[in-house]
Amino acid sequence: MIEINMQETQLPLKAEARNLSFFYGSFQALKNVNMPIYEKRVTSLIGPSGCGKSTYLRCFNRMHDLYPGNRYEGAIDFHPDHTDLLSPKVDPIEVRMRISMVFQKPNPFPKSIYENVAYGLRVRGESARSVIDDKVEAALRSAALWGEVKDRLNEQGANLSGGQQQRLCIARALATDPELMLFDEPTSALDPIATASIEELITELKEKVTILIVTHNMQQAARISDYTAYMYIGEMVEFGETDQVFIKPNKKETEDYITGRFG
Amino acid sequence: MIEINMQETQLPLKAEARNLSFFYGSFQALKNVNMPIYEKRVTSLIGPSGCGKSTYLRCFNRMHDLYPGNRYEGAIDFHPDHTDLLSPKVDPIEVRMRISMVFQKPNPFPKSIYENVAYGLRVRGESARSVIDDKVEAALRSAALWGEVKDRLNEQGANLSGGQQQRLCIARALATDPELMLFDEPTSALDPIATASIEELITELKEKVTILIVTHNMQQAARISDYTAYMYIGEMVEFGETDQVFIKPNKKETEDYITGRFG
Amino acid sequence: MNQQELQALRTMIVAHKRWDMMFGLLGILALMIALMTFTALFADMAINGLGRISWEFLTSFPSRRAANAGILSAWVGSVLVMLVTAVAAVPLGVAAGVYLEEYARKNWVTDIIEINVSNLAGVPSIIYGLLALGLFVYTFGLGQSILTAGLTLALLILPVVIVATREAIRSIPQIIREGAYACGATTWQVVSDHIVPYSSAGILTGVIIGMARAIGETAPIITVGALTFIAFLPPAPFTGEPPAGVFDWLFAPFTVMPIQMFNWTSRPEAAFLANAAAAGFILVLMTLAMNGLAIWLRYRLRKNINW
Amino acid sequence: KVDGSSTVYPITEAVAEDFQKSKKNAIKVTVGISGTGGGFKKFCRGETDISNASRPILKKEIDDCKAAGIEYMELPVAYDALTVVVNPKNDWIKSLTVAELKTMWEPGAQGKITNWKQVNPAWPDRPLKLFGAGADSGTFDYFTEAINGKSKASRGDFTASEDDNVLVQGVARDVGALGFFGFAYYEENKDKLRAVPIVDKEGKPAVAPSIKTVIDGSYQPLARPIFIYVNAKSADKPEVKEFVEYYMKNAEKLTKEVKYVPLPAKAYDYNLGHFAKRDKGTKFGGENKVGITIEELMKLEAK
Amino acid sequence: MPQPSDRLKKDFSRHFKERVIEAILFLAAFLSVFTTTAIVYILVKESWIFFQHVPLTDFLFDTQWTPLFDDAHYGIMVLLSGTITSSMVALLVAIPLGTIIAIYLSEFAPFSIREIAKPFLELLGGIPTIIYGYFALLFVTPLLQKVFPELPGFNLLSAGMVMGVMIIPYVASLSEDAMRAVPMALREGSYATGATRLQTALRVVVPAATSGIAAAYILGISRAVGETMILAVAAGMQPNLTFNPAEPGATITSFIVQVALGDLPHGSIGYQTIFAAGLTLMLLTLVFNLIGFYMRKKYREVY
Ligand SMILES: Nc1ncnc2c1ncn2[C@@H]1O[C@H](COP(=O)(O)OP(=O)(O)OP(=O)(O)O)[C@@H](O)[C@H]1O
Ligand SMILES: Nc1ncnc2c1ncn2[C@@H]1O[C@H](COP(=O)(O)OP(=O)(O)OP(=O)(O)O)[C@@H](O)[C@H]1O
Ligand SMILES: [Mg+2]
Ligand SMILES: [Mg+2]
Repeated sequence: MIEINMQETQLPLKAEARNLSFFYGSFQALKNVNMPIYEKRVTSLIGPSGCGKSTYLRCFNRMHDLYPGNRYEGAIDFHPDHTDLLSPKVDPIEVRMRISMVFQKPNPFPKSIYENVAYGLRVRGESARSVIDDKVEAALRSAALWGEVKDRLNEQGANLSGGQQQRLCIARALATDPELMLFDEPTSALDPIATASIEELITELKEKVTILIVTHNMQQAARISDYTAYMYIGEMVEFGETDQVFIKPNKKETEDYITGRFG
Repeated sequence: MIEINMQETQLPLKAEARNLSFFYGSFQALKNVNMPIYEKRVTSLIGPSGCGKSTYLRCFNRMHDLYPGNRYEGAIDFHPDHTDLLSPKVDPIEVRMRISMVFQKPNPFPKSIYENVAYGLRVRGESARSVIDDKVEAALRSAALWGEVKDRLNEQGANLSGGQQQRLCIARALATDPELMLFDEPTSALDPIATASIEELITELKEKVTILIVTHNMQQAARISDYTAYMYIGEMVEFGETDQVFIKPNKKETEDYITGRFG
Repeated sequence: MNQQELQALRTMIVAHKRWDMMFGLLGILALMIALMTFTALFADMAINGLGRISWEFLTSFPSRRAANAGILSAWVGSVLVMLVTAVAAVPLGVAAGVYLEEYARKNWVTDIIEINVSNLAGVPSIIYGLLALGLFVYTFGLGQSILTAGLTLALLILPVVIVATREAIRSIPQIIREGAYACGATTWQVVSDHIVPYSSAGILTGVIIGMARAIGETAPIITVGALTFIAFLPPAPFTGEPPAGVFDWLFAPFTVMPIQMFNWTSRPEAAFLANAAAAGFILVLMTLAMNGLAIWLRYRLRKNINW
Repeated sequence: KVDGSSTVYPITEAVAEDFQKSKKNAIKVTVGISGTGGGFKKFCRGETDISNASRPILKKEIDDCKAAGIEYMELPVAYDALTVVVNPKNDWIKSLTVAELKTMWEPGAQGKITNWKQVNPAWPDRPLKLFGAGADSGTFDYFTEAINGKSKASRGDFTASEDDNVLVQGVARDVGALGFFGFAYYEENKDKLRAVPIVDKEGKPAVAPSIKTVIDGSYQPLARPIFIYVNAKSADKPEVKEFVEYYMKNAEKLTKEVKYVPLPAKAYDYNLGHFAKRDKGTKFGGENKVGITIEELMKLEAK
Repeated sequence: MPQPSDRLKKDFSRHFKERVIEAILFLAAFLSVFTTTAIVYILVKESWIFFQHVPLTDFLFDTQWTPLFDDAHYGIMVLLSGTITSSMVALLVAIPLGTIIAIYLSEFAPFSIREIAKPFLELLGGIPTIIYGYFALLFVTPLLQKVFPELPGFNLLSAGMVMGVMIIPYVASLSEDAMRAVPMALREGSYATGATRLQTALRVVVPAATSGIAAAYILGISRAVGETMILAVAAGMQPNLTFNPAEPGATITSFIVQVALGDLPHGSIGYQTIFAAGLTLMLLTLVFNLIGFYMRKKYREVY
């Protein structure tokens, strides 16, 4: 089992995975994962490709519900109301309204840039044009995209460059003021400037929302996250404060992984 | 205009862009780009999102020919036979057979893993099972994927994780022994281990082929490339040996961009 | 790559491109066969029928004298029946397609529905007529009316619309759905905001093909009681004596273009054959006009949506 | 409301057209073509007022009508002369006897009689191609009864079509062809076809079909009457009554106009009388009768 | 913002609304099952009467089909052979031509040609089938006779071929849609390896669109099996037990239409045959569809 070592255990939790297992049909992609997520902190998830990071992330907004044959075990306790996100009694739509997500591949809708960002608001029944206008602009600004697209809000989202598309998706996720945001390698398609601005944005967002981010870029994890978890083949090998995980990991595996990269 | 400063100008060229401009309909995405590509060297292309890196790369294998309304101006001189890659007289298929490409978003075919890699060979009319077997294995090994998939070669390529898919696409591009390989952010979806192995692979490949790579990761550019070009809004701002570009760039803009990131 | 290899490469490409060329020619040829057939048929109808096409032809009722006979009741009937068909078949077909793709769990119920749908596509149209006669006319008491005919044809083309809808929906990348669900959308929101809009081009193809078939059907319509000689029009809303309600026309007796045509083709007098050709010509024009909107819409939609 | 046979349709259509005009569209007449069988089905359910029929009402239908309490008057309206035609290039046929036709068409001929020579050794060695009405039609029933002596008894290997124009095409294209269909189709395609005079019985003269020969009863046995049936209850409705009377008064003229063979004028008078008397029921006893002349028919009707 | 604890409760009104919508959509989908059930009910009910008169063995194994003749035979194989033969011919025309056209339009043709050609192609499906029938009879058959002088004037071949042309839009238009829906990224991947258009089309696009193409084929096949008028006009309506397309033949559908709109009394045994024939056809298409269904399930590709 994993050991959780941290200094400020008194921090309020936003969510907590308890004995979480996940199965794609008969293939077990997550094995008994336990992990706290602290409120208004950035937690990053690192690990080799195929280790189950995306799978784990997608448990939080019940994305796996969309496909038959997927099965959760265990629980994700969501604070402050102690809802078990994985409970069949909990409506996945409520879950997704409170927890938004940015995917690994940018997936703008084949709609205009404006409508892409406004979508989350429309889903929530917002129809006042002025409110939507404001939120769209704010979200696009936060996603460092406003300058580039402000004159072409009615163009198709797909006409943007790869990086612009990803920022568009971030803006979409931001527009609805979620409590927890899931990022699945959000900057893998971005250039350094955009990456920097997204990182900055994440740091800013921390004031308001809790963030769980999957990244391959260990420097990024080191730079922006307060906590880091290292996964390996479906298991949570190590979790701790970022500094501690990067500087003095408890596990040999973690160290190997990190140094194999940093060394 | 850009200044090209380098020490070993005597190096043989593999290709050379001359006054290359490119238009998406009426939108000019590349403006008068001049740039040499040296044989058996790695040239990397950096620049902010939307500056035209992908557009530039896709000129080399005439990908833009697939869409109506796209227009090239200028020339890309391809050595040793001095073919102008952009000339309407030159067959784009010939160009693509000699120059292979790995895309920004992984795009495996809805076929088995094996068939995905074998595709280029089949297109070339290869049908001997043993030859294909060998080449597929070699390509998968080079792409650091063999270990993970050797037992499931008949599974669908789409069942792999994002990073695995990208490596699959690299294997596909490798299988046909191209003269020049274009990589459009090949490691943006990869974890550090896979990234390292791809970087290693690129370094190895240098012995045989010329490589042009777009990357957002400046450390990666610094690590693997011999030459670096910095683009900004369709223009080639600076081109030079990597060390020189990163340590002592000629242009203020380049320095800003690099330090904005490194600092 | 040395000159020799390059030469070999070029030879191979030339060979490959020869296949390409040949297929291109084959494609043009195949297209030509299809289009020439259409043109030939259309031109033939035009040559034989054009002499008969006039304002009078469009505004007269059937008559024993070929020269006086017109298609007023027929084309009005066809238009109204098609209206009912479209209004019934499109929402039903799309709803069924959406259900099967987005809601249904993949179990035996879905399998049965799926097999059923494609099976229905192969049921001869006359059987639909027999079914509708029993069901709509006698059981539901809708009478031998425009409504019955429209619903019958709607049943007939439903499989095409459903299949087209399903295939169009299937081609929407999963990642788009995920994006929408991740925004907190309910299934219905995903369907109405994304699935249906993005698949509408494909749905329209199904509608176009289906409606083209429906407008040319005779046998089932005769079975449910379409007439051949009818010298009055269905009541327009709020006209006539006593004033008709908005939907009275739904229950009016009627005839349709193909019936008029079939009747004329089987008449001995040559003049009626010209009438039939003229009616055929107008029928094709009607099909074109009816589908024109759908075709234009599809054209617009397909330009915008690319994965 | 009229429905039924497509054979009778042109006449009824013509009547309906003129009737509606004469009433200044005050009365709405509709005519459908769901076939004699389909027409009777609706008729016996009380859905239509008048049924067009290319054959007399049959047993089954009589029973149905009776069960539903529907009574009706049977009114013959015209003759449909079945015409036997050959290709104009056929130069070996001058006339045909009923016996020769029987050789060609009887059930036993199936697969055996495939050559003109087999019918009559004097005829050339040419494949014999037969064309005729579909087995579901009144025309077919009548023809088989008249020629083979038994309704529906026929060989099966001939080209059938509901659409007589198709048969016209078939015969017109094939030198070895022989077919039968309504007189009107021959009239319209005289340039492509040749009608064969028919010898009814041994010794009688060969008679070619024409309006005259049909009316005077010499074209036998291939002239058949066609009917309308009027629902007795509907006949009390003034508009139906007027329509039927209009029908009988104008039938002769209109029948000719649509190229059918009218009955003699007095036959229509008989019908009117009939109709006025509400003389219900069928005179055919639920089956087809063959080879009746107009005279006989009138006698029958007068009974 | 309400208390989070409230927010996460299931929203009952929304949940209810979703359920209602799902139920409505389910009903729409289930309509097809209902329709089938109703059709099967009608067919079985009427066939039941039929099979009380005709032993099943006769129905299946007799080699003659003359239900309306005096000497009645009920060998459904005869009609089945006609249906299968004509459908095969139609498919041999429609599937290659339709697929080639689809590939051509989707992968080869310039944008403008594609957008113009497709609507016209779809109009092919909107031409009344009787026109196709005459086209087969008067144009295609004589043309074929130039090549094969032995060909009879009415045959399954020309009818089937014209039917094939008629269903081209089903195959071509729906397949083209399916191919067009294949993401560009896949094509780019293929072209980037140096593939030609044809290689890309055949090796990447077509396999990726298999499910849609198969659906198009199945609709096309179904349409061919259910087609009526073309065969009624051009194939001769001659019940032959043959799988040779160069012979005349009759099919189940043309038989059904002919009888349903003919002069036969409804409720008679001859009329009842159409239900037995319809049931057979339904079983036949069911077999086709089951095969198609399992094939598709097996080969469905995801992207
Ligand atoms: N739909 C699926 N069905 C079956 N197995 C799956 C499916 N999706 C992913 N897997 C498998 O589950 C494991 C975890 O996949 P996951 O996508 O979570 O990896 P990841 O850590 O996100 O990798 P990457 O960094 O490459 O995105 C992998 O072995 C993968 O092959
Ligand atoms: N198909 C297209 N039509 C019109 N404009 C386009 C198209 N594709 C790209 N562009 C525009 O061309 C410019 C260059 O795009 P390109 O994809 O080359 O950027 P990039 O440098 O690769 O960016 P990234 O790092 O985000 O991938 C951008 O402004 C983009 O919006
Ligand atoms: Mg992942
Ligand atoms: Mg790019």
